[in-house]
Amino acid sequence: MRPRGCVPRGWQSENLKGPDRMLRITGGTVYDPANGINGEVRDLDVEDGKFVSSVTGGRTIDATGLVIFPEGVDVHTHVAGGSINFARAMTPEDHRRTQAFIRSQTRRSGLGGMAPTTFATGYLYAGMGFTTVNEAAVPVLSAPHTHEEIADIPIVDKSCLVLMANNEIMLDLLEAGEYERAKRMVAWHVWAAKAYGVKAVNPGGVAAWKWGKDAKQRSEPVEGYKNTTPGSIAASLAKIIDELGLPHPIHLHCNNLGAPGNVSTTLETMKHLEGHRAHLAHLQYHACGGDDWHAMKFEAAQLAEYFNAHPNMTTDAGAVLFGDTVTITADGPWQHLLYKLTGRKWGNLDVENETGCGIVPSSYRPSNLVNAVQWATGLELLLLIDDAWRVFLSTDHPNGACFWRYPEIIQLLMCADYRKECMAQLPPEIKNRITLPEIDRECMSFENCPVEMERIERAEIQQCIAA
Amino acid sequence: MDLKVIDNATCTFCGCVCDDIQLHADENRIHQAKKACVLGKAWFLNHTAERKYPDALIDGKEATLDEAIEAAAEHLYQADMPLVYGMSNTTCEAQRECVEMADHLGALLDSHTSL
Amino acid sequence: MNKIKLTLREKPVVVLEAEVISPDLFVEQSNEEIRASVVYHGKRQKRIDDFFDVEGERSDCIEIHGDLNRVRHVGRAMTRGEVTIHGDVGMHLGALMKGGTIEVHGNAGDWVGGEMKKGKIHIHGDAGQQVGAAYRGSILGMQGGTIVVDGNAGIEVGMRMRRGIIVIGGTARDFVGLQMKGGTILLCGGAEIRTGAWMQRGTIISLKELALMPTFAESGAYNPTFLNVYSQHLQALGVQLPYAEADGRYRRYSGDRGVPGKGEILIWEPAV
Amino acid sequence: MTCTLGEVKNRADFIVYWGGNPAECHPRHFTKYALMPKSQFLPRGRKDRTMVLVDIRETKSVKASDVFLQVRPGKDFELITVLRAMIKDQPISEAQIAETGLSVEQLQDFVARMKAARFGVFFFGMGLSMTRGKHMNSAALLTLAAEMNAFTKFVAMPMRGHGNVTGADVIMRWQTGYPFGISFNRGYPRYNPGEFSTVDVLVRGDTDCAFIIGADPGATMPKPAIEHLKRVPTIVLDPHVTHTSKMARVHITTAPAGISAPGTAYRMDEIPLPLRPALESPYPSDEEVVRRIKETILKKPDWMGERPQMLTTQV
Repeated sequence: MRPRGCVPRGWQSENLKGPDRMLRITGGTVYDPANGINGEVRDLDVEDGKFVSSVTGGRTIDATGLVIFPEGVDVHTHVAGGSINFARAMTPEDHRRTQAFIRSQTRRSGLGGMAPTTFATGYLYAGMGFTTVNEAAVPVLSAPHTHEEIADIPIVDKSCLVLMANNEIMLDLLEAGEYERAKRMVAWHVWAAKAYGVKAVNPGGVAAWKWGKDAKQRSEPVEGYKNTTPGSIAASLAKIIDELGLPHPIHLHCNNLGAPGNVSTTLETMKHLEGHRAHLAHLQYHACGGDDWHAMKFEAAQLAEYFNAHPNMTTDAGAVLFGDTVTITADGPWQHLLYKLTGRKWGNLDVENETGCGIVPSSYRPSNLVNAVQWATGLELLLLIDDAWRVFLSTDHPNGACFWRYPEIIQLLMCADYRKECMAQLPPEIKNRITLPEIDRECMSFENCPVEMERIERAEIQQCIAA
Repeated sequence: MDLKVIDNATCTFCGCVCDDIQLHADENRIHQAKKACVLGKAWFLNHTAERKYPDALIDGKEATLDEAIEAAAEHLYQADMPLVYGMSNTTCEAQRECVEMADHLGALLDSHTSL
Repeated sequence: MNKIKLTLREKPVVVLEAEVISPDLFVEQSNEEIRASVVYHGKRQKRIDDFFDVEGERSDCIEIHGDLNRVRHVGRAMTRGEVTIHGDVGMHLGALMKGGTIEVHGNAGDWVGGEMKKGKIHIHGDAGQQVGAAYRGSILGMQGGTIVVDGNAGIEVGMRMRRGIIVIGGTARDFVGLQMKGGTILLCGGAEIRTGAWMQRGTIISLKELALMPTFAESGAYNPTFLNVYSQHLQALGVQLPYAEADGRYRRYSGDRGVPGKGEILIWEPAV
Repeated sequence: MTCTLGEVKNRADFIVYWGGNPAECHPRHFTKYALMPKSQFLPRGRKDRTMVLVDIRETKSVKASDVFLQVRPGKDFELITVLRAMIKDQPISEAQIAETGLSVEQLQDFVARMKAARFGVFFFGMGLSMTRGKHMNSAALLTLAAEMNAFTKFVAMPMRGHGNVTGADVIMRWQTGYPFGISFNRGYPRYNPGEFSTVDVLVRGDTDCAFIIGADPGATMPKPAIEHLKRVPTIVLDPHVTHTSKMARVHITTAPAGISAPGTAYRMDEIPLPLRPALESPYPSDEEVVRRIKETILKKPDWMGERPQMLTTQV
């Protein structure tokens, strides 16, 4: 009985000897854009985790009637740790109405829904052909908790990013001009949290939130500081991360999330980051034009244009799908605003020396203009950014939608007719606010696969269960 | 006699879970619990490593650990609606085992919180 | 009329979860299919006929005999037909129900008509806690239909209810109409404490004096005209609601100001 | 609406203990986390903080407080609801306020202090959560804290007793989605306190075998619950032979956690901390014994039979 990690990813392990190092997958329909394989039925041979021309002996998997494609990687999701666990506690009504996984001899029981339980998270991701998920927000203090939960997510590989941009000790060091010490601080935090990289959420804004305020402008000093601005925090962190040689660049959640007019903040931030690698998280939420909620429009085209010209950047879409979800982010100020807008339940969890995390159950409705524009913007970003290697599919699970709804987004990207069908349900005022109707591009799985392929060079083949 | 000193020991008596206690212990008992409060001191000093109780009891009679584990498993397995309860004064590692066992048993699972 | 009769033969040792006892299912099932329906005795899957004698088939009229206080979820989410129980019955009777009627000649457990949308439940004995209430975390409790309890009821009657009528013939315990959002609760024998706590809208009528929360304010005494209509409606259910000015009047309280809410509590003051 | 104790230590200038007696039940809460520590934002420590104690009687904690509000027993829920109204400037009459055992002036002062705070925190104890109204009393205080965020920063946190009860809560949540009161009898977790919570289950006699670890219900539960425990086979794991052990069919002695068994425990603010045991025990740890019982059960034929992988509609 293997309750945890019940599908052994044996062929990848260096410890295995003899025939266990070999694997043969026969009869599957293979899609591999990087190598120009478009729906061929063929056999694949794997030795020590790498494709080879042939193997003798070892295990054989009959994949007849199944699709074989590169693994999915979710670069930005919230599946483990204090905040998602707080969200689980807040939404028993959702657990009751969602899908239930019944325990078997090899699987633990679990619940899906807006905030799935750890075991269900692993089963659901694996069922979609994902093999790697990245928990995007870990306060260093509760990192041990996050890792305990991660240990209970079966099948997929997990990594996490440690939150840094509101750490008072680091802000103090930057304020004092102690750059080298700040750099060592970051290195220590990455080590202590056993993280893969660094996430910066609403730089300076959360620190201010702890006094019930927010950092709105990128160029104004953060509450309690003289020189340190949100922009300078982001730029310093990007530099530190590049110098430390971390594999993942700064993972930045810009300020003013979801607020009308924040596209200017986002563009300004991108300029601050020139010369460094950077990953801009859930870009959809940072693409709002207009001055207030009524004049709100989205500026995906403008962002995409800048983005296309700057190869130092990667991003994920933070797409939105209509339906119920629970929003959970380390951006406490935005959550409080959302609570006031929706009047629904609200949870908030502040952790010393870094984060304030808000949790609000909410729904996205096609009849709501702002939601409709958000929906379109997420798709526009995925369609308008030319280099598919630099834009990732994400919904910032569970904020924009739950991760197990990714197939719906993929359908929307691959089929312009289906998009038109969905757009017909949007309110008429949406015209002139979005560019989606003018986009005919269809991301064929071959031509420009939208599924993440960051690690395709060491692509493992994930058996995708057609059902 | 030299006492073993353990720094930053953690007290689990109350929900504060103070993790800055200094313990001075020999093989059998803890002699000092520095920084601990009255309750914490009593908690640390009252436990010993002595064999005060039998390993296990079945129907009130002394039994071996193996026998008791076998008997416990059989009772739980045979029940139509077993209950797994408590989990306050124990470690997270044991709690995880309890949840997994309850899952496999199809049991009721509850902690002190519901009291 | 064609009827299905279940008689409890074997009393369950632990809880018996029997959401399959529902007119929606039985109406299409043969006697053999009904007998084979899966019930859960604790964690074990059993057949209905392990516990019940079953007479009749293909009917949405079900009659049950025996002490069913360990049998839960009877009539869950039913949309039609009749269920009559001669004896006590366990939790979640008629929970999530959308139509039909349930009558119990005995007592019922907790969550009678929990989150129900439509239909009618009549308990001739006492009911447990959370009559017509919301389950933990749900925003809405009962959203329509009628529940009549001739005897007493436990705490949190009509918690978060949005629409519908609940009548408690005896005394209710604490938190009647907790976080109520609409609908009507009639308390013939009064209630213990915290009646109407955190109510947003809706009406609680009590024929006995109530100890109210400090966050309710008295706002006059009158004989609301809508009560005539209500009274006639309730008469059909066998409930007498006084409304004539000659008999007395209602003191009106509004609240709960802690929310702040616009609910009302009417307390009957008989003419001297 | 919660935060870590470090946040309280660093920032909270307004601290309310409600229905608890930290001086005697959580003695180091004052000195280590909440009241005394100096911090960057509160450089003068205790002098920069205001402490209000709300309780039904004078306890030793009163001495540590700046303001003591003696609420009439059983009126906590009413008092919190009155406060909810007062922060929103809803009119409440003097006579109505008097029902709570406190005066208008006392409450006006309290509300003014709450609103003037930069960072307020409510700690609530068993005096609130275990008295009439139970979870609704805690819910009331959490709601008040949430509503106070319209004016200033406010959080609320339960003062958990019982060692690692927080750990149980946290683990059950990530593995099952629910914090307590769970049933797996349908093969997946379901939650319903009142139906699946232990005291109710035992009083109604809904179980036919009990496994008890790290608790002594024999000493704490109501009599009908204990009577049922005596009727069914009960298995107890405990470092001592307890009241419950004496009525149990099987008792297994285990090493006490944190004294001689290693592992992790969660603090009341859900921060996991490692245990550093000082003694070697002659007994096995809880973890080892539960694992061995589980493994013994898993060797027996699976009782569940054929079930679907997944259900889209739950019961």
